[in-house]
Amino acid sequence: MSAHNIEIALAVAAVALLGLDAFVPTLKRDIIPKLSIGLVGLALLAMFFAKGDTPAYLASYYRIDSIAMFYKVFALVATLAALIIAREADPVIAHFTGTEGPSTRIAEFYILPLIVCVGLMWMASAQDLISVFVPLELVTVTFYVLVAFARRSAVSLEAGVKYLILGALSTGILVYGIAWIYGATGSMTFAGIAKAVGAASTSKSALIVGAALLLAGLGFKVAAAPFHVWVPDVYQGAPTPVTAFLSVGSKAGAFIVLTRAVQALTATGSQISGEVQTTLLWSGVITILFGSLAAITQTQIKRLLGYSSISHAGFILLALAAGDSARFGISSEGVVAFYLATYLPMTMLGFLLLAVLRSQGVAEELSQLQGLSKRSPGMAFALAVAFASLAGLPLTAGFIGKMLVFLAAVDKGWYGAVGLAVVGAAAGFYYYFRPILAAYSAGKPEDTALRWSLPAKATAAVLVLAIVTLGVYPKALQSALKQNIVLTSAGK
Amino acid sequence: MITLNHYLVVAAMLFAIGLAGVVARRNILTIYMCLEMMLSAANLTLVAFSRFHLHDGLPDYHAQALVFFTITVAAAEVAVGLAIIVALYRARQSVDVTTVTKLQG
Amino acid sequence: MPAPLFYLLAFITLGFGLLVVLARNPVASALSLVMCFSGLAALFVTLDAYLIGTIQVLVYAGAVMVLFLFIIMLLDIKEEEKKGQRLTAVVGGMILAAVLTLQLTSMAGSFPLAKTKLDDKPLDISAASTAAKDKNHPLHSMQMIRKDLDAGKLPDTALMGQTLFDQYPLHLQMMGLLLLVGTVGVVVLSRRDTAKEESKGA
Amino acid sequence: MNYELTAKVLLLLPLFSALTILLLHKLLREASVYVSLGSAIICLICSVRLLLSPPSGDSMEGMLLPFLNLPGLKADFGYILDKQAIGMMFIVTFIGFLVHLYSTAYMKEDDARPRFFGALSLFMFSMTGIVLSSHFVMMFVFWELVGLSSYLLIGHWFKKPEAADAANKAFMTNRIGDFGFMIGILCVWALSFVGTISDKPTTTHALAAPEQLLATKMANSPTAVTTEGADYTGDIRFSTLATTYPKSSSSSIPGWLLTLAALGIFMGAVGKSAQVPLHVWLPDAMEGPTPVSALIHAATMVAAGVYMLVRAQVVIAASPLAMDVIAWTGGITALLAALMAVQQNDIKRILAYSTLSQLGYMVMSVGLHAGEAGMFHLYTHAFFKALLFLGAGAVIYACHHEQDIWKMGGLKDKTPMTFVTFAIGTLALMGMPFMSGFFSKEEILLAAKHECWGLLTIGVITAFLTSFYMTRCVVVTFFGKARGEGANHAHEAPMVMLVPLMLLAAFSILSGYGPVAEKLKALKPHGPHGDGAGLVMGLSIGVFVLGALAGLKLYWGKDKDPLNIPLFANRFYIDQIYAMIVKIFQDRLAWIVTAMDTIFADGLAARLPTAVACRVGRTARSLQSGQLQGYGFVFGAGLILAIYLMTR
Repeated sequence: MSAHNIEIALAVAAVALLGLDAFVPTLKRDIIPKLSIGLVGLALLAMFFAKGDTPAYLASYYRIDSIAMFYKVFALVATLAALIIAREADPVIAHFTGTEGPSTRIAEFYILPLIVCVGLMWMASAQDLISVFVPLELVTVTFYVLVAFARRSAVSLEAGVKYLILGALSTGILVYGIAWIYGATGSMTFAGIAKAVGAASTSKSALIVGAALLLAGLGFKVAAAPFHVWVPDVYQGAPTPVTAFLSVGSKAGAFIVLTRAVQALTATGSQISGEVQTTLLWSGVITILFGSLAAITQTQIKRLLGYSSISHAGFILLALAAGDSARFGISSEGVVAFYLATYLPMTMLGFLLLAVLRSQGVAEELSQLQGLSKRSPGMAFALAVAFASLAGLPLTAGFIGKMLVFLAAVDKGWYGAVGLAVVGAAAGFYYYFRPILAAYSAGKPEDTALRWSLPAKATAAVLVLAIVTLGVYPKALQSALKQNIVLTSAGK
Repeated sequence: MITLNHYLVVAAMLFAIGLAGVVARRNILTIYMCLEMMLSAANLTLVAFSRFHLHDGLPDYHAQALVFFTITVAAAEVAVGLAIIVALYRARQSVDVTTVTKLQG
Repeated sequence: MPAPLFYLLAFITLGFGLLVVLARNPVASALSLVMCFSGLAALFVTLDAYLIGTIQVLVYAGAVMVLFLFIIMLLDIKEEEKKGQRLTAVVGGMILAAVLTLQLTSMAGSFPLAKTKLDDKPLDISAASTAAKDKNHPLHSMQMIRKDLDAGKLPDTALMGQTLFDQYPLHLQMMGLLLLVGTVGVVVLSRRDTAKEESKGA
Repeated sequence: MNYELTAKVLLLLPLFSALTILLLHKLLREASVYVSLGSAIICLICSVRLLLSPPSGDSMEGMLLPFLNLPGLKADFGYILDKQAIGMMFIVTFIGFLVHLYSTAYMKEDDARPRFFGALSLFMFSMTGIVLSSHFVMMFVFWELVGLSSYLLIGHWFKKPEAADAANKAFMTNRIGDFGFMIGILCVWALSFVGTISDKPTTTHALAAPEQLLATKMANSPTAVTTEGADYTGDIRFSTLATTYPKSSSSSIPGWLLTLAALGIFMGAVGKSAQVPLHVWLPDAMEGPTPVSALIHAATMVAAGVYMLVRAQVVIAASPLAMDVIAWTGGITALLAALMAVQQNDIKRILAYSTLSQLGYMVMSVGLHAGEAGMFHLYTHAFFKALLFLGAGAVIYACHHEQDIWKMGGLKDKTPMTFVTFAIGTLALMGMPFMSGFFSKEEILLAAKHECWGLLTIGVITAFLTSFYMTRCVVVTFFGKARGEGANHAHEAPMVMLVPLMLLAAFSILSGYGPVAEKLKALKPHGPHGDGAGLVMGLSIGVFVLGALAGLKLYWGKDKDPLNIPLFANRFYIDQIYAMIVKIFQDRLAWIVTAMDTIFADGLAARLPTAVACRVGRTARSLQSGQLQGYGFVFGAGLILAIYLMTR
C-alpha cells in the first residue's frame, strides 16, 4: 500500500462520517467522535506499514519522500491529539453551540479535523505551487469553520472573523506571489523554479516580488512577524482543541511548504538566495523577540501559548534561514522537522491541560492555576513538564530543538541573531515559569480536587514521556521513524 | 501598443486598491469585497503571464488551471465567510470591524 | 488588440474598483464590484482566456455578488457613518496603496518580458498542431482538440478541460471536498440552536 | 582504587537516599533520618579516600551518563576529579555529614523531619553534581537542582510567611542570575568553534549583508551535508577549555562577545554567591533551619559560584574588562556587607552578612587573577563559618529559640563548650594570626596589593570591620549578664551537636597549615612570601588588633554592672562619646547602605530589567490592538517592508 492511499481513504472516511451523521439521526452522541479517533489511529498505524514510493500517475506534482512521510505521520499524530483534546472540551463546545442535549451532537467538530488532516498530508507531498495552493486552502477554509465553531461564544465568533479576513488577505497575497514567481520562472513546479532561479534570463526583480509575496502569504500561516498579529487573538478566541490543532497542524503544514519553497528559491546559483535568507533571518529574529517580550506581561494562558507559538515559529524561521550546516551535519529541513516534532508534544500537552481544566471550571487565567499542585499533582506535574520544555530547559525536548537552531545559526556566524534569540529564550524562562510557579503555590482552602478522564490521563502520560525521551535521547525520534531526515548525520 | 507591463500595472493597481479598502473600510462585507478584488488582481496577473509564456504557441494552461482553482476556492471562502459574518451580525447587530475588539493585548 | 479598448477596459476595472472602496453604501459597493469584475472578465478575453473570462462573469459577477447583495439586503446593513470613519485608517490605507503600487509598477517596469508587446507574441496555433503530432505530446490522443488546432481555431474550453482532468484530477477531487466543507460550514454556522428549539417545544 | 565507581557513588547515593525518602517516607518515618545520615557517612568516606589517594597526575575525567554527543555539542554527563574537585568534595561531604549529625538533634522536635532530610539528601546530590561537573551544561543542570533544594530547605517552615517569602525571594533572585549564566554558557559554546569558523573566508557577523549570505549559502549547498572529516568543536568541557577557548588576543573574535560570555558566566555566580546587587536573598534565607544555613548558605552552595568561576577561569580571563568588573563587584560586596553586619542584632544575620562579605573576598580574588587564593579562602571559610553557624544554632537552641544578641549575654559560663568553639571560629574569621582565616585572607590581600591599591584598601577596611563586629557579637552574646528569659535558663547543647562543633573548630585552626592545606589547596598558591608580604601581614595583624580593641571597648560597656559605674565613670564617658560617634556614623552609614540597597539592589538590579522587559512587552502587546483594520495595515506594511528589504 502506498502512503497516498491512506490520505485518500481518510478523505473517503470523512465524507462517509458526514453522511452517517446526516442520514442516521438516531446515532448516539459519542459514536462519531470515537469512530473519528479510531479512524485516525488506524491511519496512523497503516502509515508505519506504508510504502514510501510515489505512484507514477501522480509523479508530476506529488512525491513521497522521507520528509513527506515525516510530515504525514506528524499530521496524523497532531489530528489524533486534537481529537482527544476535543473530547475533553466537548461539554464546553456543546455549551457554546447549543447542543447540550443527549439527542443532539456536534459531529462536524470531529469530522472536519479529518479533512484538515487530509489537506496537511497532501501538502507534505506537494511538488508544485498549484498542489500547494489547493490543500492549503482546504485546510484554511476548514479552519474558518472550526475557529468560529462555538458560535454562541462572542470570542469564538470574533476570532473567526479575524481569521477569516486576514486569512483571505493572505490567500490573496499568496496567489499574487505564485503569479509573480510563475511569471518570472515560467514554471509552477518546485523543480522548475529551482532550475530557473539561477538562469541568467530570469528577471531578478520579478523573482523578488514573487518571493516577497510568497513569503508573506506563507508567513501568515506560520505566524512570522509581521504577519503574526492574528495569532494571539485567534488562539485565545478559538475553541481550545482548534487552537491546539491550528498551532501544531496548520503551522507544520505551512512550514513544510515554506521549507520546499525556500529550498527552491535558494537553490544553487540562485540570484535571490541572499535576499531570501536575509528576509527570513530578520523575520525570524523579530518574531522571536516579539513573541517572547509580549508574553512577559500576559496573564491569559491561552494567549500566552499563542505568543509562545509565535516565538517558536521564529526559531524555526531562523533554522530555515540558516540553511544546511555541513560542519554539524544538520540539514535545515531536518532541524525544522525536529523542532516541530519537539513542539508537538509540549504544545499539545499544554492545550490538553487547558481543555481539561476548562471543563472542570478552571478559567484560563494564571491566577486560577494557584493551588493546582494540591488539587491534582499529576496535572501540575504535566503542566510543569510542558512549560519547562516550552522554555527550553535542558533534559526536555524543547532544549534540543533550540540548541539545533542555535547550532545552525552559529555555523553561519550570525552571532547578533543568536544573541537576540538568546534574549528571547531567556525572556521565555521568565514567562514560562510563571504558570509553573502559580501551579505550585498555595491555593485557596475551598479548592476541591480535580479529576481527569482516563484517555486524557493516558495522552498526557504519553506526551510527557515523549518530551522527556526526546530531551534525553533525541535519536529516539530518528529510529522510531526509520527515516534519515531528522538530524541528517548527527544521528548516525 | 499594449504590452504585458500594461496588464501587470492594472493588476498591481487593483491589488493596491483592494488592500487600501481592507485597511480603510469598516464594514466587514465591504472589506470582504475588497479581498475578492485582490484575489481577482492576482488572477489577472496569472492569466497575463500565462498568455505570455506560450507553450507550443498556446497559452500555458497550467497557470489558467490555478486561476480556475482560485475562483473555486474564493467561492467556497465567500460562502463560509458570509455565514460567519451573518452569525456575527446575529450576535451583535453590527458588521462594523471597529467593534470587534474584545480580543486584544 | 487596439490600445483604446484596453484603456477603456482598464478604466472600467480600476474605476469601479475604486468606487467599491469609496462608496459608503454597501449596495453601491457591491454593484461597483460587479462592474469591476465584468471589466476584468473582458480583460481576460483580450488575453485569449475565454473560459476564465466566462467563469469570472458567471461565478464572480454572477453567483458570488448576488450572494453578497442578498446578505446585504437580508441584514439590512446601513451606510457607514461618516463621523465614525477613522482618519488614520483611511490615510494608512492610501499610503499603503500608493507605496505598493509604486513598488510593484517599478518592478514590473524592470522586467524584460514585460516589455513584450501583445501583438508581437501572437498565439501560434499551427505550431501547436504540429507539436501535437508527436506521439509523446499530451494532446496527441485528443482528437477533438487536434481537429480544432488543425483548423486554426483555439479550443480554449477543451484545452482547459484537458489540463484539469488530465493533469490535476486529484486537485479537482480536493476542490469537491473543499466545497463540501463550505456547505457543511455554512450549515454548522447558521444552524438554529436545537437546544433552544427543544426547550421551546417542551 | 576505582575512581569511576567512587564518583558514581558520590553522585548517586544521595540521589538514591533522596528518592527513597521521597517515595517511602510514610513507611520509613524516623528511619528516613538514618538513611540520609548513612548516605552522608559513606560519601564522606569516599571523599576522604579520594583526598588521601588522588588519581595519578592529579586529574582524571570520565563518563557517567551519555546525554548529548552531537557534532557541535558534546555534553555527555561526565565527572572530573582534579585537586579542585576533590578538595571541594571533601568540604561538601565533611560539612554535609556534620550538619546531618547535628540536625538529628537540632530538628528533634520537628514533625517534618523526613521531608527535611529528604531535601538535605537532594541538596547533597545536587552539590556533588556541581562539584563533579565536567562541563557547563551539566553544571547548569545541577545548578538549577541546587537552587531547587535550597528553595525547599529555606521554605522548610513554609507555614511561617517569612520563610515562604524568603524561599520565593531566593528562587526568583537566583533566576535573574541564571539567565545570565545561560547566556554566558551559550556564548562560551558559540565561541568554542569561532576559531574554526574564522578560517573560512565567509565569516560574517550578525545580520550580515546579503552578498555575504549568498556566498555562505553557496558554500553550504545542500549537497555538502556530510560529517566525514568535518572539523567541529563545540566542546564545552572544563578540561579542554584552556585549548579550545579563544584568547583575547585572537583578532577575529569581537571583544564584546568575550566580555559578554565572561560577564554572563559571572552573572550566574552573582546570583548563587549573593554578590551585590543580587545579595538580597541571602540574609533572608536565614529563615531556614540553622543547620541548613550552615551547610548551604554559608559553607557550600553559596561558594559554588566561586567554585564555578575558578573552573571557568579561562573564560573570564579572556576579557580584562570582565576581570575588573568581577574584582570590584567582589570588593564592594565585601565592604558593604561588612558595614551592614555592624548594625545587626540577630545573631544569624550578623553571620549572614559576614558570609556575604567573605564571599566578596573570594570573588574579588578571582577577579584579581588569584583564583587559587579564593579557593583557599573558600575552604578555610567553609570550616569556620559552618562552625559559627552551628555554634549560633547551639546558642539559639540553648536560649530556647532566641536570636537577638541583646537578649542573650553571659552565656560563656552556661554553655562553655559552645563558647570555646564559637570563639575559635570567630578568631579564625577575624583573621587572628596562626588561625586558618589569617593565611587565606592574607593571600587575597596580597593579590590585591599586586593588582590594585584601591581593592587592597577596601580589603583592609573590611578586615577591620570584620574584626570589629565579630568582637561585638561575641562580647554581647557570651559576656556580661543574661538579659533575657531564654538566656537565664540557657543549657548546654547535647553531645551530638557539640561533636561537630569540636571537629570543625579543629579544622578551623588546622586547615591553614601544611599537610591539610596542601591537600585541600586547589591550585598552586603564590605563597605568603611574595613581594610585599611583610606589609600585608603587618596591615592585617594591625587591623585585626584595632578592630578587636574597638569592639571590646565599645561593647564591653554594654555590660551594665552597677558596681563598675563609679569606678569607670570616665571610661563610661568616653564610651558614650564613642557610642554617640559610632551611633551617628552607624546611622548615617546604615541609611546610606539601606538607600543603596533599595536603589541598586531592589531597584536597578531586580526591578529595572523587569520593568524594561515589561515596558517592551507592553509596547509589543499594544500592537495587538484587536483592531482588524490595524492588523490589515500591519500586513500591508509588512509586505512593503519585505519587498523593500529584498530590493535594497
